[in-house]
Amino acid sequence: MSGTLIEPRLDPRPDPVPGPKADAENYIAVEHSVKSWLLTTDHKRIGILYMLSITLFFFIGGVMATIIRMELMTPRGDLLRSGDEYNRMFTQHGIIMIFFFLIPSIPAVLGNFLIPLQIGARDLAFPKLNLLSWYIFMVGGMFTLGVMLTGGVDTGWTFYTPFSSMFSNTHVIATALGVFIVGFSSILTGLNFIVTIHTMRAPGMTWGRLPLFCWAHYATSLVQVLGTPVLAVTIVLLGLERILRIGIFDPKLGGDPILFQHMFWFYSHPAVYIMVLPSFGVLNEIIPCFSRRPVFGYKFMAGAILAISMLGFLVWGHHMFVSGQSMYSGMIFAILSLLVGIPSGIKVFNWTATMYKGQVIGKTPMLYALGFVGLFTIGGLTGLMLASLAIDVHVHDTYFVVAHFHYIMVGGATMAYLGGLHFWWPKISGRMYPEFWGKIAAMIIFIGFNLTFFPQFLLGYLGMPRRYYEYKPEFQILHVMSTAGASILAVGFLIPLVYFILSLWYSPRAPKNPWGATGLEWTVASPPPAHNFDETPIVTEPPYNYDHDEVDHE
Amino acid sequence: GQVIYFGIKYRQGSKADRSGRKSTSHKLETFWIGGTFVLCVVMYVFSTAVYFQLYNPPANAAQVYVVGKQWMWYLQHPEGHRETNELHVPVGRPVKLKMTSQDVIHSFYVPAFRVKQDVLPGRYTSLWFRPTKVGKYHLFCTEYCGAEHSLMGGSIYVMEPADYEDWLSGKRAQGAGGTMASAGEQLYQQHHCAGCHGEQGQGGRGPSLVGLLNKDVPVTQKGSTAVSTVKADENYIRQSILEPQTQIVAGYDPIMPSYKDRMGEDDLLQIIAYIKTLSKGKEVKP
Amino acid sequence: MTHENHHVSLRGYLITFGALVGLLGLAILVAYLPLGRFHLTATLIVATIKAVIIMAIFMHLRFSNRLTIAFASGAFLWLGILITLTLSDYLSRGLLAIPGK
Amino acid sequence: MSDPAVALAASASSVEMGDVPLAHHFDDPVQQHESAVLGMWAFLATEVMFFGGIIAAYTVYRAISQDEFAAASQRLSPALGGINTLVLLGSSLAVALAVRGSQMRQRKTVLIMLGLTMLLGTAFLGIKAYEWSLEFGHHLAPGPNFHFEAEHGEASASASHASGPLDLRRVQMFFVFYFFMTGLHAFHMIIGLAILAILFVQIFRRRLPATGERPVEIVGLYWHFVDIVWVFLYPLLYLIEVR
Ligand code: HEA
Ligand code: HEA
Ligand code: HEC
Ligand code: CUA
Ligand SMILES: [Cu+2]
Repeated sequence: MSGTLIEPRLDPRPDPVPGPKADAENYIAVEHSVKSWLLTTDHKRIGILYMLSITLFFFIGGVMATIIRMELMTPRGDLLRSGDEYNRMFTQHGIIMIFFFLIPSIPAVLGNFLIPLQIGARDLAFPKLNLLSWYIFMVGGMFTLGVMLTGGVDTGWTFYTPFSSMFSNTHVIATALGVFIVGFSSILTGLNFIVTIHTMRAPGMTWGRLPLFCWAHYATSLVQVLGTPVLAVTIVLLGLERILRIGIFDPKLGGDPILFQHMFWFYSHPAVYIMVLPSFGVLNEIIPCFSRRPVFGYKFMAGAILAISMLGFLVWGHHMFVSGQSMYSGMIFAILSLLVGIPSGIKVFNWTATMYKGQVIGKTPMLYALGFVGLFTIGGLTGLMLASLAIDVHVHDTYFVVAHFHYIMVGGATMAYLGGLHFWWPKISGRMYPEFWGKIAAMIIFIGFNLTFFPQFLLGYLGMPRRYYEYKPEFQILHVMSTAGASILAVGFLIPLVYFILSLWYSPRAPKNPWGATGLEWTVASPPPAHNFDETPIVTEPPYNYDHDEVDHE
Repeated sequence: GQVIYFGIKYRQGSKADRSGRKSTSHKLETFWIGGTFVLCVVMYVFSTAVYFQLYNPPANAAQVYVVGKQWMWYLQHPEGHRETNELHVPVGRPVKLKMTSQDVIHSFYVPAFRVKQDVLPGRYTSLWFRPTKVGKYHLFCTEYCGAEHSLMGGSIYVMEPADYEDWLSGKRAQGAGGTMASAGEQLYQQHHCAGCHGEQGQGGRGPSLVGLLNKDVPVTQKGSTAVSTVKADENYIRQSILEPQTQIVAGYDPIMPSYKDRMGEDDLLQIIAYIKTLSKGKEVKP
Repeated sequence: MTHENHHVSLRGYLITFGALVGLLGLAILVAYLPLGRFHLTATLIVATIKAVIIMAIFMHLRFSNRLTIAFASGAFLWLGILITLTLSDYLSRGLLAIPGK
Repeated sequence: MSDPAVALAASASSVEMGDVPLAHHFDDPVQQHESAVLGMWAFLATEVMFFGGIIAAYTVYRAISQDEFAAASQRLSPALGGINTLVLLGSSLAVALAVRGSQMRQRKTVLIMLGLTMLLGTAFLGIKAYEWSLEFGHHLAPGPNFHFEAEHGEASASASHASGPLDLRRVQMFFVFYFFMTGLHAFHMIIGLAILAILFVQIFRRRLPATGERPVEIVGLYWHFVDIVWVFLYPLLYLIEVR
């Protein structure tokens, strides 16, 4: 993509020779003090800071998930002392995983690290704002963790009124405040990305040449900027009602609880696309690279991403089909929700088509990518079932829904995040990861995942409601299967953690471009120098130019 | 039926996707968009039609009123008698429910009948079903509503019309048999008092009820923090059950729900009679 | 956005201000008319005109590139989505003879 | 989104066609200016949605309880609100002139106009505070002390729409929104004033060049936005139906 051509190499074996660049140049080596990390404005270092923090949150959320699963092994409540404790557990699991892990995962880690590199810029448009976002994130995160340690919250991650505003006697306000704070971090990151992608592109990096990873982040950022403030104001209203006991949502005080749901989902449905669009971006880089083919239908891919982010704002009512919303709006939201399937379908089909007649190389990132496509499709199609009114009436708020969103968020987005992490790990750390263990872990995760969540589809279909501390004995077999799967899954998630850390010392150094991939980020050393590019690159080629004869001229 | 059909169809579809059978023509994009659109519309039309049926009750349906509250269901038959967490209906007669909640949002869900509807405070929502097979079916609350959400369930008994008549007359006759206190004990279990006050009143999240009668209880009045002492006479107990929030026993959270609309005076008398037996020094193991 | 400055003349600004004040008067006038339910529409139209004027001239949107204009109008479009779809629920409640639907 | 995208793509590719690769590193003033302005607009989009959320909630309740909202709104003073609108429009003009001054490199104009803006902004807050104190005095603040009686008797409310007595909870709801919306707006004003003050001092001390239009322009954009919010709040809250 840059002036220097990269020969697409079919040899998947990484180059074991240490990169020729002197260590002192790269962004990790320029300075070592803790202070230099905490006060850095380098987008790469901020990416690393995010990576450390969200990993922490992921494991905290994971431990909570494990406790949930253990509790659900038996129909009676036994592990946790009361329903209250269980309720706090899944609430905090949901809040941590969504607001503190998945929403910032790909954008704040990989996006931060890669967007400037991919568009040929030295940094994001507002580096200080970027650092500020991280601090806001940490303040919100630590605050929320503190609240959870000192009593927690039990409203479900959805904070439905009037339970949350008038009945729950846990720390609703404090938790909401934590989420409120972290929302600003999300907004600022999105703002930064939007401006960066608009104004910082290297010469020749036209919109038609922008890597789809950047397109995906651009769309994500739009959602963040336009959606998050509504969540913020909703939370403030909730807080006001709870503190001052003045009526806004509580029917006793003349309010309408459904309004809260409207406002909450106006953000939270688009938020699911904040979580999944960046994964699309990652996939769009990995799949062409390991299929050795230009991505199929670039324009449609970019268009689909934008379409999803726009349509995503029009469908929130599908969470409320049985809530007492009018049937007519149920109908409107249902058809709009189904329409989201069309651009999503474009993506899935185009990935498949990209692989078709390519040379598919089964490296770890590609395994994750394939896992994503399969699991996302299942998750997405069950999403369509949920969007079909009559089906939703039966399975709403059952484990069917739980399975649906874990398929997309764990099987989809988390897998994509891991895939992306493997794909760019050589670039980020300057070291290769152990391929063997990588593949093993990917397989374990895939198997464990399906064992955990597939039974939950059945559970939900049989009528097992969610957020249940105790359940009817006939559901036990499937619950035990799910718990067994979850333990396999936990092992699967531990392995990469271990080998990523070990690889920093024991793995061979990574060359500039171990995968023979296209993209500006692969033209700089691994790890990249602090200022990214010695000279602003000039882009002269379309993206994903893996196949010189078959360049997509559309 | 439809659900299973879609489920199987699409799971197979996803496998097909993974094997990558598509060709590379650019016209495909249009085809995909068109194809998925058609599928969408088909799903939509079917599901919406069913959705409307699901909520539009037939004219001859019998009306049952439902009140949800933390954490129980309270149902009243057209004939006037009430049930808690249980509903007996004759097979074949459509039933429509008119529902509301006293506190937070609940959701009335009978998986076997494929029906669900949130139950909102301050508003009526409705639902109907036609029981077609005799049996006992689960009733769940599926909108998260607090501590005992997972226990807020019960059963729907679908009976042969004859059995139903028997049950009805039995219900009418009831109240004659059994002492006040044993009826009270039943109520105590039925209303889940045991959830907080222990199986035998020994206490838990709520204070112990053993030996309560005529004891001096330290309480705080609503809206203040000062502790005062009141004598626990029958009136006090009655008020504690009907309006627990007015006087809170010191050291406890004001979590006890009000039973104002769920216990008649007769019920109250019975339950107080039962609590009295507790004070007579019924031995309770810790 | 190129670097040339698009000066609006002082007079231009003053005229704009005058127009805004005039619209304010109109808004108040409209409020006193017996329009019944149409007050909302009427006053909102006036307010929107005012907002557009402020954005176009005071905020230089008239001289900005299309990108900035897109951002500005996009924000209002989204607000429109929020309000319309939410209201679609409230206004269509009770159209069917099914309680709660 | 596609139009500006195409436009930008076109301009970018024209650069590519040209011989001289423009140095597009971060410190390029054009790029920096563009980024800052775009960033501010994106931020304002966020703000629109922030106020938008609450305006949506307001709209819903107003739609389902029109009489209550109309009756409650009678208690506000359109005159005071109108004066405030005028004051705020004036301050907007002042900022616009400050920006103009900075574009024309007239340091003195910039300072005077910024000063005027702050003066008008403070005046607005003063009037607002006075209004609030009146409303508190009339027990219109939501909460246990809230007290409301339809002014011209029940008759006036039911006369127009004959829909029975007012739901006082919804009347109170109007005041919840009134206080929250105006409070939030005032909060934005205060932040704006603080930023203006800093800007003023820095320009005055020549820490910042008055001629550098960027900071003045950015702050100006924010201030105009706050003004626009009020332009909507005024009819929504004060002018529902004046009798
Ligand atoms: C990353 C997260 C994510 C994503 C991407 C999605 C994507 C989708 N979701 Fe999901 N969803 C959640 C996270 C997510 N969801 C969460 C967290 C909840 C629960 C919240 C809670 O209550 O706690 C939820 C709940 C939820 C509900 C409410 C269920 C209920 O509570 O009753 C519904 C209902 O319509 C729904 C629908 C959809 C749809 C239609 C999509 C679509 O975007 C899916 C599109 C994808 C495809 C369709 C697959 C690929 C397409 C093809 C292979 C082509 C073939 C297609 C056609 C035939 C059209 N979701
Ligand atoms: C990004 C989002 C995300 C992620 C990644 C996960 C991950 C997991 N989730 Fe969760 N989940 C949600 C988002 C997410 N979840 C949300 C939003 C809800 C709804 C909450 C609500 O209702 O309000 C929910 C609810 C939810 C429920 C339903 C609870 C209920 O309704 O009663 C269950 C039950 O099985 C569950 C399980 C799991 C499991 C087993 C994992 C696993 O994938 C986790 C695997 C990870 C680890 C296990 C950590 C790594 C390993 C170690 C640290 C090893 C050491 C530890 C041990 C071996 C103990 N989740
Ligand atoms: C959700 C838990 C909960 C349930 C269910 C519950 N209680 Fe209570 N109860 C409490 C708590 C906590 C207190 C102490 C605080 C208070 O006075 O409100 C209490 C107090 C009381 C008191 C006053 C006791 C004293 O020592 O002064 C009586 C009597 C009582 N409950 C009876 C009942 C009866 C009868 C039922 C069932 C019909 C019941 N409770 C159900 C939690 C509960
Ligand atoms: Cu009632 Cu859950
Ligand atoms: Cu959704």
